[in-house]
Formats: sequence, structure tokens, C-alpha cells
Amino acid sequence: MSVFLGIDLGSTTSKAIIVSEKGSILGRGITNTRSDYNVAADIARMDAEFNARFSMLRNRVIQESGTAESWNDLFVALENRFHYLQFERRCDSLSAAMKEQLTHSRNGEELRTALDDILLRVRDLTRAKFFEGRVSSSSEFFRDLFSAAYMKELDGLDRAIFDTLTGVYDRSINPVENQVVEFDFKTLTEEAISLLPNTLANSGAKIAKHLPEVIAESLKPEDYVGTGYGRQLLPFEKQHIKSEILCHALGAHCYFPMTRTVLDIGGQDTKAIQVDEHGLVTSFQMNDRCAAGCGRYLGYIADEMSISVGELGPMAMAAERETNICSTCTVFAGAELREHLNLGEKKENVLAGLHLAIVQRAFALLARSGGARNEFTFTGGVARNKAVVKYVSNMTRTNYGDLTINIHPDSIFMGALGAAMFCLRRR
Amino acid sequence: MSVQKENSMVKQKQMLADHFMALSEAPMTGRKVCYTFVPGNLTELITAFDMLPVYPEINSLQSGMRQRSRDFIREAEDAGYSEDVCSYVKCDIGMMLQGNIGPTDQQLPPPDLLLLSYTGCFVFMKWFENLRHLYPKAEIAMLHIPYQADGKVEPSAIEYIKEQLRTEVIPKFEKVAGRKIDDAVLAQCMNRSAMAEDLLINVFESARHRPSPIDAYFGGVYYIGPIFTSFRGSQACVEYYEELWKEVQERVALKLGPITPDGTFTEKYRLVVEGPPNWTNFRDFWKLFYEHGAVFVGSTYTRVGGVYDYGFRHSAEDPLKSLAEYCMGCYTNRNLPQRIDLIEKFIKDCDADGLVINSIKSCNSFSAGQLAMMRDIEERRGIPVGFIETDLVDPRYYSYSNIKNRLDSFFQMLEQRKELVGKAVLVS
Amino acid sequence: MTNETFHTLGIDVGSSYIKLALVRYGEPHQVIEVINEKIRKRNPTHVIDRLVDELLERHRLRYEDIMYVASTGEGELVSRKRGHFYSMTTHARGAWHFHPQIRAVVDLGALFNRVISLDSGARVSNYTMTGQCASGTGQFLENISRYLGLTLEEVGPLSLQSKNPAVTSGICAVLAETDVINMVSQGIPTPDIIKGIHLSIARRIVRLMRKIKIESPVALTGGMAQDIGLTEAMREMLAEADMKLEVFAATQPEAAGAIGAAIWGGYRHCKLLEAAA
Amino acid sequence: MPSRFAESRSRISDLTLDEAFQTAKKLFEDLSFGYATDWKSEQQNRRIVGFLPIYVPREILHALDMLPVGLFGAGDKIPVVRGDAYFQSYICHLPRTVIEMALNDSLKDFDAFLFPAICDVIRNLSGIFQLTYKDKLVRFLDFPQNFQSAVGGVFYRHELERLAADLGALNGKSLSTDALNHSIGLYNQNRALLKDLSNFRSSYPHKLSAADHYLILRAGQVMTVEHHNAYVERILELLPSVEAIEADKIRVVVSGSFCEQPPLGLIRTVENAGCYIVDDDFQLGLKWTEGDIPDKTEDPVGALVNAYLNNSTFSSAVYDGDNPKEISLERQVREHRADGVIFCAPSFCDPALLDRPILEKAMERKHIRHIGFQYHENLGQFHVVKEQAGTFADMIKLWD
Ligand SMILES: Nc1ncnc2c1ncn2[C@@H]1O[C@H](COP(=O)(O)OP(=O)(O)O)[C@@H](O)[C@H]1O
Ligand SMILES: Nc1ncnc2c1ncn2[C@@H]1O[C@H](COP(=O)(O)OP(=O)(O)O)[C@@H](O)[C@H]1O
Ligand code: SF4
Ligand code: SF4
Ligand code: SF4
Repeated sequence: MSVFLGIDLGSTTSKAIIVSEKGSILGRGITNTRSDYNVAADIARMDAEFNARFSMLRNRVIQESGTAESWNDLFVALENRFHYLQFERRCDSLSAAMKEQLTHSRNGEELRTALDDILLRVRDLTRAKFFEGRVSSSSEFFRDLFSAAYMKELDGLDRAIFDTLTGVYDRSINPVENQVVEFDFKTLTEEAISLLPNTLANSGAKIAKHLPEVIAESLKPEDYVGTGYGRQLLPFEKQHIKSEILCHALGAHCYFPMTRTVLDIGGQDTKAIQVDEHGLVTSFQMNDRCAAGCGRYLGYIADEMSISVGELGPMAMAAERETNICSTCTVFAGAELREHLNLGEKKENVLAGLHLAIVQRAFALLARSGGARNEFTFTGGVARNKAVVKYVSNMTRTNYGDLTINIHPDSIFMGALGAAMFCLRRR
Repeated sequence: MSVQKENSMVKQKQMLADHFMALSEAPMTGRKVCYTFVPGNLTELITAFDMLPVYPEINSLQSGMRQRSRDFIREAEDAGYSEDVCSYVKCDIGMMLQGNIGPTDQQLPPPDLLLLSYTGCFVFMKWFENLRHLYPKAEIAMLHIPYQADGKVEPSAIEYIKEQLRTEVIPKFEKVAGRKIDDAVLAQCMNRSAMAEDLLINVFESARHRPSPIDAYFGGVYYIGPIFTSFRGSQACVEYYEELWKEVQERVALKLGPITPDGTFTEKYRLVVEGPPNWTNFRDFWKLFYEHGAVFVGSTYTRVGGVYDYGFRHSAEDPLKSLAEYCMGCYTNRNLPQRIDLIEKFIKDCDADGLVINSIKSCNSFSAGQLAMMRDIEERRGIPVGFIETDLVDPRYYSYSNIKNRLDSFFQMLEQRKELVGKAVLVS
Repeated sequence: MTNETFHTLGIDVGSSYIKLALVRYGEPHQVIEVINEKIRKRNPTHVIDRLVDELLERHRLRYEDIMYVASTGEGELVSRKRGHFYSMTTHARGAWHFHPQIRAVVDLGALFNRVISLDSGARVSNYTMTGQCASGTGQFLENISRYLGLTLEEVGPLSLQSKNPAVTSGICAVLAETDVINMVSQGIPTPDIIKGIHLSIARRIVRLMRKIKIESPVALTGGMAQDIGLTEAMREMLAEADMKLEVFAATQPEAAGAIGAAIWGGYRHCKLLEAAA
Repeated sequence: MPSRFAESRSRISDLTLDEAFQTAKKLFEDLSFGYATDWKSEQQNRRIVGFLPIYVPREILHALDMLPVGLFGAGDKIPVVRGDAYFQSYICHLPRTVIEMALNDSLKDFDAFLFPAICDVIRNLSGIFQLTYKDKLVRFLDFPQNFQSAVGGVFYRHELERLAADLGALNGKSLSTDALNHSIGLYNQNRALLKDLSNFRSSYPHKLSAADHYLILRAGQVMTVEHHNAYVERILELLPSVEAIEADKIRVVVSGSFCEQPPLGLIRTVENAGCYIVDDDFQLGLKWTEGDIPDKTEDPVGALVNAYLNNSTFSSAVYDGDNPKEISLERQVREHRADGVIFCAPSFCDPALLDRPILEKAMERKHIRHIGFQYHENLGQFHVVKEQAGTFADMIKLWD
């Protein structure tokens, strides 16, 4: 089987997609972008490969048994355990690095014991989270999971220990995150199977039976294309790098063939792209190097309010009206936010105003690229924000009439899919 | 690699050197100096009074190419000129504030006459108001050229221009020159201008060949040098275009592309371009296209000093009327629908694959409305349009990575289109 | 003029810090105490009120003992004030108080940078300030130091250790995070990163300084003036731009606005007395 | 048909000052131009003609039974969505909101649009309107920069006659001498009233804020001239009895805001920061002609032409060969006993910004204090303006 790989190295997240020669998606992988782009790309690719093997495994199992229903839950449980095991391995490296840091510390021994304790609990906590299916694989990565649990554990500790242990983490996470940890699919899967509840042991055995066939399949891509913000830094040759604009357009076209306009709001840039019926770009606009109007704007606001980006949207949805935000600059908007709150304005309203502001800026860009046409596809990490989606829908309706608006839960993969499809198109 | 030089190029270089020599000697020879602008310039008239023209825009352009503009612009901004305004003005004023050392490192003489013939741009007027304060001794002649707002030339506008020439411009010339106009010289100039114009149009229209023997933008800006500035109406100018036309015909016969600084060139994409080029990074800018095998087969910028594509030629029959018509017809004095028509004509005549718009931050005259033009062309012709933003001479507004990013996508758009058309995937 | 002395109070409400200065007015004016407190997401009005009360108590003063309470910065937030002076007037005066030889003041605040030129009598003759973009301001520096895990006090000394400053372009105060992470990942030593950032901030400030004609010597005020790395970077950028200006950080730079306000308050108080007499 | 704005036209004599300001504010904020559409619907053959800054000979429109409506952008009252699609970031803001209004159908009842020759942006905007409104009259109006009546005058007369003919074709009217004389008389009266108002404001700046003054003028860009005359007259009646104390503020002339208009918030901020604006060029078109135009002649078009050539005020859009603008500005400062000049121009406005160095130098020669800043019509943050204007006031108050 020939497979093709597309990689989208975004400023926040790195995505990979593997497609078959017929263009169907075999596997998706995602991770957070980190300072070493190669590592980010590699992990995303590996993740996509695992994802692909799991689908193969599932297909075979289902084919054999004939029923799909019961297997789905089982595979979810299995994949969760699989991901947990990856977490555990990475946790090991991080723990080692952290302890290494402590060796030079004056009261190192004492701290190490405290740390050991904490790490154990972090692991337990995260295991439970994985096993109960409470981890969203497309937006919570090792770094987020670990730091969430770790910080929670540190919370009650006294000041001095707290400071040392946060420092230890801060200094260790970057180097560790930038190491590639090789995983063996077979070993990990077998281990995951063994972690299944006893009641499922039988089914586990059925799955294990197919493992050898599945790992025998080669997933080495016949061709690959990299795109995204960091594409120039990938060690790829020129013909393996494509502009993110074209990839996003083609990806959107593959998900929604009727798409004529794509709006992508990512972490560091916003793109408005017009596409023709073949998925070819006819025009586009991209914003400049200014955080006003892209995902980081919201991220910054979330920091100002000490909440997570995920909470912003729901909070803004609860607003009665949108406070008028005068500043364009992200930093000034942050100051304005504080002013409004001090004057007694409700935080929901101010947030709504900030959300509206970002959408208005995106729409100005959209207009410059030629406006929204039917069908209109909205993608990028910010498309996960419900309040943004609301304003995008409203503004589309008032300015461009009743268009079909596509927002796919998977649409974060559009750039990667487009990149993969490029390989197919040029065969 | 050594740069290939053709006879026409050598000739042009010599013409310029002679001109600047004459300028630097003007204080000795007593020849009078007239500052004026390229669009709607009255070179024939200036020659008929045996004066020497100086074009502030050309000075700015040259300063940009010689990497002096950053300094000059800074000088002007220090003197109170806003960051927001046209950089040509600032570059020129900065140069004057620093001693008026021209492109050949010789000092330029101050003007005896400021001929404000302002065609197609209001900034020209402001520019001269500022120059007037810098050169309080110069005589000033104002020639107002109405806009072709409705897509045609009103007879009243021609009358108006003629009257201004008769009652304002020529008397000022006569005052400065200290003598009457030489009608015979004027007539001769007008006739020679027409000859050169015929040849220039031949050169431009040669871009219809495949491969195109010329680059109508990066080469074009050199081709228009003599005719748009100090030399139109001179014998040397006619000879330059005869030489150039000969060279172009040779390349057509040999099926050769344009001469480039990097030698041979294989044509892959044929493009039309709207807007002036960037001067501070001219070579860099050219390379961005050259690397992709793109040749420009049509450009609007090379029409700022006169549009000859629709048949207008200078004529000795009624010289003032002819000059008036010339002024009215320059590219930026035409309304947006007319500008779109011209672009469409280039695209059709030369069978172009795409349009590039280089939107210049400085130049509202060109830039305001380009996005609407872009949309109209896309609709009319269904070809990809690449939109980039640079500046004429302000290096702060030339962002290589930004342009490259946009152009990469644009060329990939073109490539995809070619590939798909080639594979007949496009179902129509 | 009376040769009596009396107390005045200057309150400078910034976007991240609140500064108070208690001054004994009367030749020579004497700065009794300055306070500099970070707002930290609290309501500034409350912080101001508390700080004023504490300050008065410490010096055993009643509110009525203060002849003139002058606000500057975001003065609207100060309820118990007698008059308001604008930041450029007060920063100039505050710096001039300690350094009467200066001919210009550059105020480096949290959101804005200001350039003020003075004549020999502390009269403001011209000025300009930044507006729409926070790149190159104190908040920018705060963000960068946070991304690097440093305190503001550490930043300056580290910058001075740099041998090979990183090259940065004009970067956004928010997106700089990515650039900084990139630099860290390329193994660029922290001092070089900081120095690169300092140079980029300095470049912006120098560009602002070009906007009006100023003469030497130049005193730096505002919170960022406490950053010796930035001062050094400014000297380098000035040299590069061929601007022969001597710059140095003013005494108590962060409180220059508050001190200036207190002094101007005293001046107005005398004027008003004269007018009443 | 019940009309929303008819009342404001009939009830003038018992209007209170507050109500008068309310009316102006309502007109200012009404971006669907209800006043104009109401007026048009009252009689057949009425037409609405939108015009861009700064000056058009409204007398001609009035004589043809048309309502001239000034299109001065939309400030911050509408978000610009599609307008940005037409203008790059380095072009001033005004054309964006104008095109936005065109695209969101606010201008659908307009019958014609006039684009006076003042700069390349407005000029090219006329082209965009030609492409957008293929079925409406879109006219660019060239003003002569030659001021000889035999040269520029002949040309301008031709332009005006052509304009009158093209407009007249819209409602089948032609320009009559009597009607035009009558219109000229009404606009003479209007300018005289506005002059009185401006003098009042200059003498008692505390009794009428610059922002209210501005709104009264802005109303003149929408109201019929008859209405506006009565309206301003009424306000002039009421103003002297306003009770207010003059504050300790400096007096400034604002220069450079002739086209794209500063936001109201900016005008207020400048005054709150201690600067009474005693004269300005905000609504320059209304005061374009200095003095009266003869209104009892055989040749009223000729009278308009002469007024343009000889009695125009100064502005960045007109060549000032024989009439240097720096001298006019100095005169303005003297006449209004101003302490200084605030150069306050739209960002990216070539005409205003290229004049600034000339004007600044002239002010320095005369030891007139000045500061300068730039704005755009939808500016929402006035922090910088406040500080700059405040420091300016501090400077003059503490030392001068
Ligand atoms: N769960 C979420 N809820 C709301 N916003 C989110 C969520 N996840 C990510 N985002 C937003 O999406 C942005 C990242 O978008 P992404 O498309 O991944 O960017 P890039 O392609 O540049 O990496 C973040 O800055 C954040 O604002
Ligand atoms: N110790 C310090 N060293 C260096 N910089 C500092 C220090 N303390 C504060 N700063 C900088 O000063 C800025 C605050 O300056 P300040 O003049 O108080 O601003 P504002 O008056 O606008 O609030 C902060 O954003 C920070 O960058
Ligand atoms: S305006 Fe604000 S968000 Fe934009 S580049 Fe500047 S600092 Fe960044
Ligand atoms: S605006 Fe354009 S046409 Fe006008 S002077 Fe500047 S560069 Fe030349
Ligand atoms: S604001 Fe200035 S540049 Fe803009 S349209 Fe008006 S005159 Fe032209």
C-alpha cells in the first residue's frame, strides 16, 4: 500500500495526516509545537502513524467479527491506555531530568523524596484521567497534562519548596520535550491490552491476534509535504515544502468540496483564502506580524484574566452585550480590559467585546481577500471557541447573507490534509 | 557572471552621463534649469527654450537604487515630514537638504523655473509648494491638468490646458529664458518624439511573441528612460529606440527571451503588472520573479509618462493641442475603468497567465482603488492575481519575507493551474 | 513668594505601577519619601487610597496638612486631588529636580514611551510619545522577562554580559514569545537574547527620539530606566544612529512623575496664594 | 407618509438648546440618512446628491431641487468590514466607511454622487463608485488651479454647466437664473449665520462646546439650507443666556482636519485636556466662500465661478501660489487671539501632512506655539491625544 504524509507545523500545534493512495485519511496526529520543529514534526508523524495502525487494527477486528458497535468502546479504552503509556514514558524522562537538577541542591535528598511522592500522584491522577476518557487527544498534550497535575500537587506546599519545584520543572520541560522518545507500537499495544479491565481480557486477546499483520504493513510514505508557519525550518527539500495557504485551501476542499472561502484563525496568523471548485487558491490575505486578531490575542487575554483559553468562549457567551473595545493592540486591549473591570463592567461583556473585536479584524481581512462566498469554511484553533463561532456566523449573515458555514471538529487538520493531498495530486 | 550589455544600454548610459554633465556645468554655461515631473512632462517645450530639465522623481528613484534614500527620507522626516506621506517627496527633499548631490555625485543646479505640470497626482502640487519654499528665487509656472474622470477627454479640458500654456507656462518660460519660443525647434521635437514613440510601441508590442523578447517591467523601466525624461524629441532618443528595436527584432528571430543581468532566461509564466517597482531592492525584487521563470509582458507603470498604445503621438500640427492631449492621457490621469481596460488589453494581447499588483505604500495615486481593480480583473479574466505591497524608495516598507511568502503562493497557484490544465483534470 | 516650606503630594497612576511622592516644598525642595507599588490586577482607586493613608500616617500628617495633592498619569482615578498635570510636564520636572543640567527627558513607561525636550529652565519645549503599539514599551519587557523566567531586576545585569547579541526585528510584544522560544531552542544564551531585545527596544526609542529635536544631556525616567541593560543598549543605538547624546538614568527614575507632580503642585499653590492676596 | 424628521423642520421657534443639540446628534448618527429620504419622498422630482469633502457649489444643487448631503465618512459608528477590502492599510480611513455605506445600502436612495478634486484618494474613490454604481450619476468635479477668469474661470464655468446639465437630466430640470440667485442668497445667509456662531464660540467658548458647535455645523451637511438657517438662528438666540463659567484653559486653533473628520471624542478630549478650540477647519466646505456671493445678477453661474476664483478660503487642496496658506493661518490665530495651533490631521492624508512642515516653520518664525498629531475617524483611544493636548496646555499655562 502506498501512503502519503502531510505535516502542518503550526505556531501552536503541529499536525500530521497520513492518506492512502485513494485519498482517504488513514491517520491523524497532533502535538504541541515546541522549539525543536523536527521533534514536533516527528511526534506528530508518529502519532498519525499509531492512529493509522489503530484504524487498521480495528478494521481487521471488525471484519472478522462482523459487528462494529461493541468494538468501538473497546478501542477507545485501548487507545486511552496506549496514550497513557506514552505519557508514562515521557514522564519517566522528565522525572529523571528533574531529579538530576536537584542533585546540586542543598537539601536535595529531602526534595527528591518530596518530588518522588508528587510524581507518583501526578501519574495516578493522569492515569485516572486517561482511563476514564477525560483527555481530549487533540488539545491536551504531554506538557499541558503534566503541568496541570503537577501544579495542582504543588499548590499546597510551602513557598520555598514550591518555588524550587516549579523552577525545576521550568528548566526541565523544554529539553525533555525536545527529545524524541521512540515508541514501539507492538510493545505499547500489548502493554495497553494488558491494562484493560479483566472483563475485556477476551476481546483483548482477539485484538492482539491481529497485531503482527498490522505492524507488518509499511507506513513509510511514498511522498510527503510539509507546510505551516515553521515549514521553512523543516529539514525538507524544496519540493517537499508547500505554502500553507495552498495546503489549507486544498485541505478544506477535501473536507468540504463546495468550499469557496476559507477563514483560518490560528495562533499567530489569520488567513482568508478564496478557493475555486478544484481546490485551487484564487486569492488570499494574511495578517501581518501583529498579535491583534489571531489566537494569541485571546491567549493573552486569558492570561490577563488568569483563566484558560478554553474557558474564554463559554464565558463570553454569557454576556448581555458587547463592551466596545477601542484598542487594537493586544497589550492595550489587556489594559483596557482591566480598566473596564475596574469601572464595574461585567467580565462577560468585556470578553464578548474582545471576541467581537477579533472577529471584526478577521472579517476585514476576509473582505480584503474577496469576502465570504458559499460555502464558507472556518478553521484553525480559534474555531474551537464558541463565542468566536457565534460572531463569525452573525457577521457572515449580516454581511454576506445566508451562507453554509462549515466548522468541522477535525478542521485543525486541514493544512496537514492539504499537504498530504498535494502528494497525491502530483503523482 | 558578467553582465551582458547591449548597444542600446551603453547608449542610454552615455546619454544620461552627458545630461548630468550638462547639468553640473549649467552654472558655468548659463543654461537655465527647469525642474518638472515625468507624467505630463513638456520636454519638447523645455528643449525649445534650450533649458535643461531636472526630474525630482528620477532623483528619488536613483537615490533609492543607490541605497541613499533611507538617509534622505530620514532627513526629511527629521524636518517634519510625516512617515505617512509619499516617500518620493521625502527622498527628494532630503536630498536637497543634504546639498542636492545628484545621482552622478555631481551637485545639481538649483532651478530657474519650477514647472509644475501635474498630471495624475495631487502630491505633485504639494511637492512643488514645498520646493517653492526651498527655492524662493525660482520662477514658478503652474499647469493644471484635469482628470479624465469620465473616461474621455473633454474638449474644454484641452482648451483649458492650451490657454494655460499660452498665458501662463510659455510666458514664464520666456521670462526665464529671456527669449521667445523657437517654433521651429518645437516642431522638430514634436516630430522626433512621434518617431521615438512609434519605435517604443513596437518594442512593447513585441511582448506578444512567445517567448517574449523583452521584460516589459524590469526591462521596461529602462526602455522608457529616454522617452519619459530629458530626451524625448532629441535625435539621440530616436537613435536609441532604433537600436533597441533592432536588438529586440534579433531576439524575436532567434526566439530568445529578454536579456537579464544573469544571462539567459527560460520563459515559464507570462505576467502583467500594475504599479511601479520597488527601487531600493530592485534586483532582489526582480529575482523573486526571475527565479520562477516569470516574464512581464505588460506593465502599466511604463505608461506613467504617456500612453501610446491607443495611437496618440506628439504632432507638430497644433503643438499646444498635442501637448495638452499628451498630458491628459498619462496612465494615472485615467480613471479606474480605463486603467482596468488597459490591463485587460495587455492580458489579452499578450496572452498572460496572471496579474501582479505591486501596491506602493507611498503612492495613493496608483494604489487607492487597486483592490477594486484586482477584483474586477479577476472577474473579467478569471486569472490569478498576486497582490504585494512594497514602497518605491522607503526600504522600511520592503519586507522580503512577506513578499516572498505571497509570491510563492501566487506562483504555486499558477503552477497548479498549469499542471491541472496540462492533465485535463479541469472539467469544463 | 513665601519662604515657608510646606508639604505637597504627587500621585502618578500608571498602568501597572502607582507612584507616590511626598515632598517638602520650598527652596530647595526635598523629596521625603517615594512609594512604588505594582497594581497587580487590583482596583487602582483602592490601592491609591490605602497608599495615601499609610504614607500620611507614617509621617504623622493629616490630609489637611498637604497643601496641594497633584495627580499625573491616569489622574482621573485619584479622587482626593487638587489639580492634575500631564505626564510629560511632571516627568520633565521630576528629572530636572535632581539633574538641572538636563535638556531632555525620555520616559519609559509600561505602555508608552515619551520624549520631552526642555530648555534650561525646565520648560517643556517639545515632546512626542508612542501610541498604538506596545512593542518596545515596559509591558513588552515584562512579557519577555516572563517568557524567559527572569525577574525584572535580573534582566539588566544579564544583558550587560552579552557578547554576541541576538538579531531581532521589530517584534510584537505578544508574538515575541515565539521568537524568544525559537532563540532559546537555537541555543542562544539568555544574555544574548536579552541584549537583542534591549537593542530592539532601544531602536524604537531612538526612532522616537529622532522625531523631535533634542539636546544633551538626556535623563531617562519611568520604570524601564531602572534597567541598566537598556540604558547601555540605548547608548549603542544612539551611536549607531550617529546621534551624539549623553543619556543616563535619572535618580529615582520610576518616581519622576510623582515627584514632578508634587513640585508643580507646590508651584501652583504659591501662585494661587499670590493671586488670592 | 409620516416622516421621522419632518417635525424637526416645522418646530423651530420654540426649540430649546438641548433639543437643538439632540436634533443635530440624531442627524449625525443617522447613517441611513432618514432626513434626506423623508425630504425626497415628500415631492416628486426631488433628488438627493451625496458629495464628498470638502466643497461643492451646493447652490446649483439647491436650484435644481436637489438636497446636497455631505458624505464625511461614518466615524466609529459602523464597523468597517467590506470597506477594508477596497483600501490598503496605508490609505486614510474616510473612503472605507463611505464605501461600507455604499455596500450596506445606506446610500440606495441617493441619485448622484459628486467627488470634488481634492486628493488622489477621493479621485480614485470616484472610480470605485463608477464600478459599483453603474446606474447612478457619479461625477468627479475638477476645480481649476489656475485662477485667471479667462483661463481657469472659463474651464470652471464649463464644468459647472456640464454638472448642472447632467444633474438636471435626473429630474428634468434646468438651471434658471432666478432659482440660482435665490439659492445663492440662502447660502449667503447660511454662511453669515455660521460666521456669527463661530464668532460667538470664539468669544464665549465656555458657553458652547466645540463638540456641540461641530454638530451644529454637521447638521448643515444634511439639512435643507432653509431649515439650517432657521435652526442656527434659533440657536444664536438661545446661546447668550447659557450660564457657564469660563475655565482656565488655553485657546487653540485646530488646523489640518479639513477632510476626514476627527471623532467627536477627540474634539471633546482636546477641550477636556485644557484647550478651548476657538477656530478650526473641521467643516471647511460650509465656509468655503469668504463673504457674500452676488445674488441678483444676470449671470449667477458667473458669480459662483468668480467666488471660487477670488473668494475661496485656504486649504491644503488648493494651489496657493498667490495666496500662501501660512499667512492665512497666522491671520486666523491673530483674529481668534489663540495661544497656539494644534495641527491635527488624518493619518495618511498627503495634502494635510505635506503642508504641515511649511505651516510649522511659519508658526515658529512668528513664535506661535504648536503641536501636531494624527488621527483617524474611528479612533477610539484618546489617551495619547489627551496627554499631548494636556501637556500643551500645561506648557502654556505654567510658563507663558
Ligand atoms: N480548546 C480551545 N478553545 C478555544 N480556543 C482554542 C482552543 N484550543 C486552541 N485555541 C486557540 O487556537 C489557537 C491556536 O490555533 P492553531 O490553529 O493550532 O494555530 P497554529 O496553526 O498557528 O498552531 C490558540 O492560540 C488558541 O487561542
Ligand atoms: N526593577 C525594574 N527593572 C527594570 N524594569 C522595571 C523594573 N521595575 C519596573 N520596570 C519596568 O517599568 C515598567 C513600568 O514603568 P512605569 O514608569 O511605572 O509605567 P507606568 O507609569 O506607565 O505604569 C514595567 O512595565 C517594567 O517593564
Ligand atoms: S500593536 Fe500590539 S499586538 Fe500588534 S504588534 Fe504591536 S504590540 Fe503586538
Ligand atoms: S504619490 Fe505617487 S505619483 Fe504622486 S508623487 Fe508620490 S509616487 Fe509620484
Ligand atoms: S483625508 Fe486626506 S487623503 Fe484622505 S481623502 Fe481626505 S484629503 Fe484625501
